[in-house]
Amino acid sequence: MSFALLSSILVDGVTYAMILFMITVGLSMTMGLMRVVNLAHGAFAMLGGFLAASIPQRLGVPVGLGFVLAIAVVALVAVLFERTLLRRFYRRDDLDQMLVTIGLMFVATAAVNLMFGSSVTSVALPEAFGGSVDLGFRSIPRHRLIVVACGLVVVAVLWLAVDRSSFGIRVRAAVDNAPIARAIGIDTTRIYAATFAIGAALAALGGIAGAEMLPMEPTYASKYLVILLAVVAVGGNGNLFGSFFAALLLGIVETSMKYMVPQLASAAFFLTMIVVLLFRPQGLFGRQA
Amino acid sequence: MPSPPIELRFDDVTTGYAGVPVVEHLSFSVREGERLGLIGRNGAGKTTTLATAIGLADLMQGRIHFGGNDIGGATTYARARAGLGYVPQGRDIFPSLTVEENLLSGLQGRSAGVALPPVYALFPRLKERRRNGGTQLSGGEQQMLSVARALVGQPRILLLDEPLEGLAPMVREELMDAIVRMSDQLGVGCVLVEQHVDVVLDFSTNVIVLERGVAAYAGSAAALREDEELLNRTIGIQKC
Amino acid sequence: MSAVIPPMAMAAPPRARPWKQLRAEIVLTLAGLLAFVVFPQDLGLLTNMATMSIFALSLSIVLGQAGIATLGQAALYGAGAYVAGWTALYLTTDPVAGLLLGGLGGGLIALLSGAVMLRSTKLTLVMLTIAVAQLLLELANWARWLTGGDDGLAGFEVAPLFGLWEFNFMGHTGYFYALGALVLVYFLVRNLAESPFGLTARAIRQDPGRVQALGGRVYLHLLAVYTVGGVVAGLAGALTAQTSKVANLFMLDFTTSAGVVVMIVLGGTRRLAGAVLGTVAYMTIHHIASTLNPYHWLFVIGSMLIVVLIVLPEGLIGLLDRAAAYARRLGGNGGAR
Amino acid sequence: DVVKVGVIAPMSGPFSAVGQTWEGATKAYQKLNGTTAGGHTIEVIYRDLPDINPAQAKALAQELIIKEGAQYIAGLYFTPDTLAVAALAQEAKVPVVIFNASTSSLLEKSDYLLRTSYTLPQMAVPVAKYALEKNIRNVVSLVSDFGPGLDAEKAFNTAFVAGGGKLLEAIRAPLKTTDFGPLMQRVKALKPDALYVFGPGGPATYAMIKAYNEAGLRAAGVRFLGTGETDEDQLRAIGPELLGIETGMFYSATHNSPLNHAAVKALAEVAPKAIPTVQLANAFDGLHVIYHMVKATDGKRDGPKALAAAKGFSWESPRGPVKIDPASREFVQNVYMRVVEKDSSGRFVNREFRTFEMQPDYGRIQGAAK
Amino acid sequence: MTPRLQTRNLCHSFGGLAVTQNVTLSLPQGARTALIGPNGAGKTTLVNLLSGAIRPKSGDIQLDGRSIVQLPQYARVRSGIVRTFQISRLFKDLSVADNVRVAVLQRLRASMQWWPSPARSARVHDEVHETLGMLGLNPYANRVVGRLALGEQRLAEIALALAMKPEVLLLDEPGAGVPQGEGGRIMSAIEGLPKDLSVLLIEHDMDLVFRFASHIIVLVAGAVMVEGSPQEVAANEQVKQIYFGRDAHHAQPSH
Ligand SMILES: Nc1ncnc2c1ncn2[C@@H]1O[C@H](COP(=O)(O)OP(=O)(O)OP(=O)(O)O)[C@@H](O)[C@H]1O
Ligand SMILES: Nc1ncnc2c1ncn2[C@@H]1O[C@H](COP(=O)(O)OP(=O)(O)OP(=O)(O)O)[C@@H](O)[C@H]1O
Ligand SMILES: [Mg+2]
Ligand SMILES: [Mg+2]
Repeated sequence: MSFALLSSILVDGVTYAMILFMITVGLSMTMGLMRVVNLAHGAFAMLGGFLAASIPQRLGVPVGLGFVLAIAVVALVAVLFERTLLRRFYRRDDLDQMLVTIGLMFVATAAVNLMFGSSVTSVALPEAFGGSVDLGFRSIPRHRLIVVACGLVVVAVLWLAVDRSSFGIRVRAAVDNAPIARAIGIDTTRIYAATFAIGAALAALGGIAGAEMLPMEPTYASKYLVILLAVVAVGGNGNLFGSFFAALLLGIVETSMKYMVPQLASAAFFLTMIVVLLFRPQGLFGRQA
Repeated sequence: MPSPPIELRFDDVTTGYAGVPVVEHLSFSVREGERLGLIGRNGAGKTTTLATAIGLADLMQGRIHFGGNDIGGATTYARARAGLGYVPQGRDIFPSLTVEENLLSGLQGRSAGVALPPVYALFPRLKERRRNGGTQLSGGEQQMLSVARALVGQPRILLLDEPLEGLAPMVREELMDAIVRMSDQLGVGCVLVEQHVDVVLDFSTNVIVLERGVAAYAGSAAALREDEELLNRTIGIQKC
Repeated sequence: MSAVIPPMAMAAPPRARPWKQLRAEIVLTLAGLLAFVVFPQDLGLLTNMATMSIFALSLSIVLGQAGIATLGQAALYGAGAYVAGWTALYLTTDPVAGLLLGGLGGGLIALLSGAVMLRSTKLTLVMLTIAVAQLLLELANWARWLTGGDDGLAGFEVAPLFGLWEFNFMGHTGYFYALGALVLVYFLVRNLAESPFGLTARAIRQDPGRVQALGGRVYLHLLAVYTVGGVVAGLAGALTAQTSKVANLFMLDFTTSAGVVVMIVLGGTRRLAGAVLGTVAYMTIHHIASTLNPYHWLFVIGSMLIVVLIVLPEGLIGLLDRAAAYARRLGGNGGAR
Repeated sequence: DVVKVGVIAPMSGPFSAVGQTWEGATKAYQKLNGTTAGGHTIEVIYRDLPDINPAQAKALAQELIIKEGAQYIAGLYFTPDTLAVAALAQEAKVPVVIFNASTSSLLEKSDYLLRTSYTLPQMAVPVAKYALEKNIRNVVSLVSDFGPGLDAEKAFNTAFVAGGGKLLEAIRAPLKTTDFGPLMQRVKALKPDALYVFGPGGPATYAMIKAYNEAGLRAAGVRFLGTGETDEDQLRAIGPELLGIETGMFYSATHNSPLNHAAVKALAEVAPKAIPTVQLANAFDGLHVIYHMVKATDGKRDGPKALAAAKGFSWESPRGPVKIDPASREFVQNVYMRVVEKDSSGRFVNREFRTFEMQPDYGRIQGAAK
Repeated sequence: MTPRLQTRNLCHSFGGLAVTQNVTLSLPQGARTALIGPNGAGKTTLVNLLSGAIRPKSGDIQLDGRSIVQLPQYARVRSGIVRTFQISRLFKDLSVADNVRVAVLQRLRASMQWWPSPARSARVHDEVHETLGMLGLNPYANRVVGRLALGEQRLAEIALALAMKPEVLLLDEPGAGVPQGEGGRIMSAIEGLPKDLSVLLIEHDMDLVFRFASHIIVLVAGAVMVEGSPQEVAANEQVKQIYFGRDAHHAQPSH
């Protein structure tokens, strides 16, 4: 294998991985903390993407501000969903949780179809993100580098803000046993809403950042669902670093197969996942149950 | 003490689950520094009574006052923050948290540096195992953790649902001593549910005996101790 | 001392009262015949309802009874379909042979994949089931010469049923064939659920560790349940292939797996009747919604799913139960006064 | 009396735009040509089939024929669905006019199938000829790994190599891929003169074009040769990315003929939301064939007679002159090379600049030649 | 005579924590042995090791002189070693009777049966109700377990074990959470067990321990500290200090 090929695989693999990570990080947070398998995660990403595409045009605001607004709207929608529907499902089994979020996904898909039509919508990036950067042996689109940077920032911030703070403890307590958590003074309502909103906002951010590679269209939510779940499962049930490394592993495997035997790229992706899960059922970084 | 003592009071409370009453027409009151015992057979409604106080069962009739406010409609966490401490029956340790995290979860905004050392002093075992998963502890250790988790929130009235279950005799003594001390020195009020009648009688000033959801006796512990007939009938205890 | 226990009148063990025991099957048959009489022109839809009900039953065993979380049931369904197709193409066009072999095909895939997957639980298991189905799909796509790739496996004939009834475009034979299979499968599956095998499966769903402590071989039991589920799903796939004369990749797709989960949840996961009820409800609503205004179908099914999950956690079957209980109360009161 | 035509179309789901255009096109056709054929009122009924689901396709066709009494079945976006309907059509002797499903060998499955869309070899061979004309010597083909993609790959490469060109590599991408970056890097490393592409449409096409531009293939002068990548719906979604790209196809909304202008205008009036893509021509012509068959059978249910009338039928369509080949029942039509440009009003359009006249289904011909 | 159940130098640890250290003990036929010791001494872990829920790091376990340390849990249960759980583990959505039925079916190796023969189902039914009767649970037979008070669930937990008709019974704090009055029910159920059954009881309630045991083993920090007759153990100063505490006078053999 030539050096150029190897480095190309690495560069493309890593950027692809970072996009996977950006989109899944919100999911791995809600799953790790709230233990809710949110199958509508993709719907939040999709909503973020579509809003980011349309808000700047319709409101005439700068693209960057549009993105912030889009993320905020998604967080708001998430809180509404959490307050009115999801909260009824914390005590129910995984399956019911999956299904109510699938229901949401269907509704979101129908809504997006109605509002934006069924074809691909491109998310216009701020001017500064355009163009390519020359790496010597090849060039790489600048927005991909920005996505990589975003991914790193997100993982750092989340590590500080969630994993290492009492917030994370309270969320996990609330999810483990809500009545008892309340009985020792935890306001589970607020905690849930906040966590879910942050997870959805991260989804929106990931959706926007990844829109170049996973393009926005109404079936987005269901189409990439399996990939999102794969990253989270391989990473270890909501472990942030887990999904970071899982994204790297799966991203690089799939990318290198694309360079070598493209027909088998998806098969390789799923095979990797099966192998990892058979040998480490709790995922790469998961805690043993 | 400048302010009047905080009091938990049940007035003619009927309560249960999903509309089915389990405990009926119960009235009692506990103040800071007082100790109330609650005994009765399996399924008599002891747990339900405590759960009602903290807001985990349906209050169907009657009023509950705490610190001068009617808390019958208040949220559970607000009751906890107002100073009701709860040690649930069966421990209910949060499985995804470590021992220390379980304790931190009960802090209610207090500083860990202040709140943890006293409970670690009370249960040195917990300090040793503080990085372990909460449910990896032995049964008795979990019980210690459950009590400790309530204590870090510095409650004014403590609801203890079978806190001694699974504890070794010596630890039981230590724990009961500690609670008595807390109650005497810090003026914490206690409601104790416990299977061992002797323990309850030694501990409490007043006792309620529940029989199928109704108070069959409410009065001083000393008087109850003498009433063997009642004890036998309601709890099935024969004193030797 | 010892607490004296009053002697209790023990409930007698269930004795065989055939018509009472066969109540569900009789209702199902009558409903099927009634549907035939009332909607003689919708046999295509009715046939699909029957085959999908069988598919839903397979999931009801696996997920509803044993609690094996799966979003990959399509792998077993698709396997049955392809096997039935191959049987017709290369072996015999006899429908019953194709059906049985299809069931075996589904069971075999379940046995093989279950053997590696079933030591996992929860999300890991869900993901493994998805991955196995996806892998099969990739494999089927790759083996175009065998499966027809994404165009599907077609061009096979199905001989008349029992040499008597031809499968024509009017769909009578197809419908009664599917209905018959459904009633039979329901009967078998119901017995399975009520049997010691089923009770143990439900116990495992709640606490596998406890069953192990009672000497149960949880893994083997789950594998057996999953294989049975595979056989039933394979039957459904084979029926679908025979009645539509196509087996294709989409039958292995994630959407197919997710769809059937939605159906049984609508109906109620814990009960077998829920699977049939959910399937019929889902397909009826789809049919009506897409005739009235197809653009809103996803909207309808999505919100319906949410509403059912909230209002009827037991599924539609829960609604029937409540109605029955209400009727009994009314009847009881009336009788007493 | 009424003759019913049952159309099975993706009215919801990811391909709902297709259903919309079909519905609009049939309305437009009836607006321009009246709702009667030979004195019989033609009623078009739609049924939704959002995804690939042969069992449901068959049930819908059954319902249309038996319950609604439809004499003709039409529509059908996906090949597997069409296969299920084909088996039924053969039994029921009902003519089926396929609006889209384009696998080359499909019409062999039943004597009652007609098609007013296209086959991939029909498009790919002219594109190969065009490439040779332009002195392109080395190409890489990149197709999605599914039936039409493989059809396209085979037809293009065979024709291109037969004409003296050199195929550097034939790459097949998994159907669900949306990250084409690595594949484009690989193409770039091969340094071809042109890249022949066929994808499944929608998001994959979008991602493919993006990756083509971003990998610097366009900048490096590697020509893009395609088929449906620049359909009008793609032009609306990602116009700027497509500017200057050349494709070969049988129809574009800007095709300059009075009949086409009328059809596009009628579509805009009856279905303002529908996009005038190739699907407009497909459904429009499909209904035209059906009108013809209704006239030939005098509104009676007579499959064989209807089919006999359709074979060899030729007419002027919005896409230009067309004919149904009497032997194979395939559609014979012009293929146009087009380039994406901005028109005077700033919209992106396909400008036709080269016509390959009356192209047959090369799949059959190439197959027979082997 | 070889003891029924015997361990030799059994060792186990979680991470760095040695929870079982060189435990050598034996349970003769008909044993009524109590295992006591401070919280976290490793009693439950020992039960887990004996029942096969976890594998020891080293050492041997023998049943009737045959090593069973390699046998999986189900095989040990089938050879008669049955345990209960300190924290009830029941099938919460099933009725009390069905909970017990699951156990009976396991014992009869009938759990894989699809078509129950009427004769066999009648037998299962009888056994279920017989077991419920032993603990006075008949009135609750059709109640869903998850809705019982915790004390009632304790009784069901024991019913599950009794339904297995064990030969070696490992009871992990059966009395925990059962009121003093009702503790008698458990005791009488245990006392009603066949005499040749070997029982190992873990309990912190000394009333129960002394009423039940003819032999007591004291486990401290994973190792056996003393063992002997109730009188001997009750009189042991070390045990008093570590375990009984000030209330040692409570800890009196009652017979
Ligand atoms: N969640 C619940 N839903 C319905 N009924 C319940 C629930 N929890 C308890 N019960 C019923 O309420 C009654 C009283 O239960 P409770 O738990 O208060 O008893 P208890 O006195 O605490 O008994 P124990 O000594 O066993 O802990 C019991 O009959 C029980 O079956
Ligand atoms: N899975 C585990 N991982 C880590 N430590 C464990 C695990 N299980 C038990 N321990 C530790 O091993 C020690 C022994 O636990 P065990 O449950 O055997 O105690 P025990 O003697 O039954 O105590 P108790 O009387 O309180 O029930 C405890 O300190 C416990 O924290
Ligand atoms: Mg209680
Ligand atoms: Mg223990």
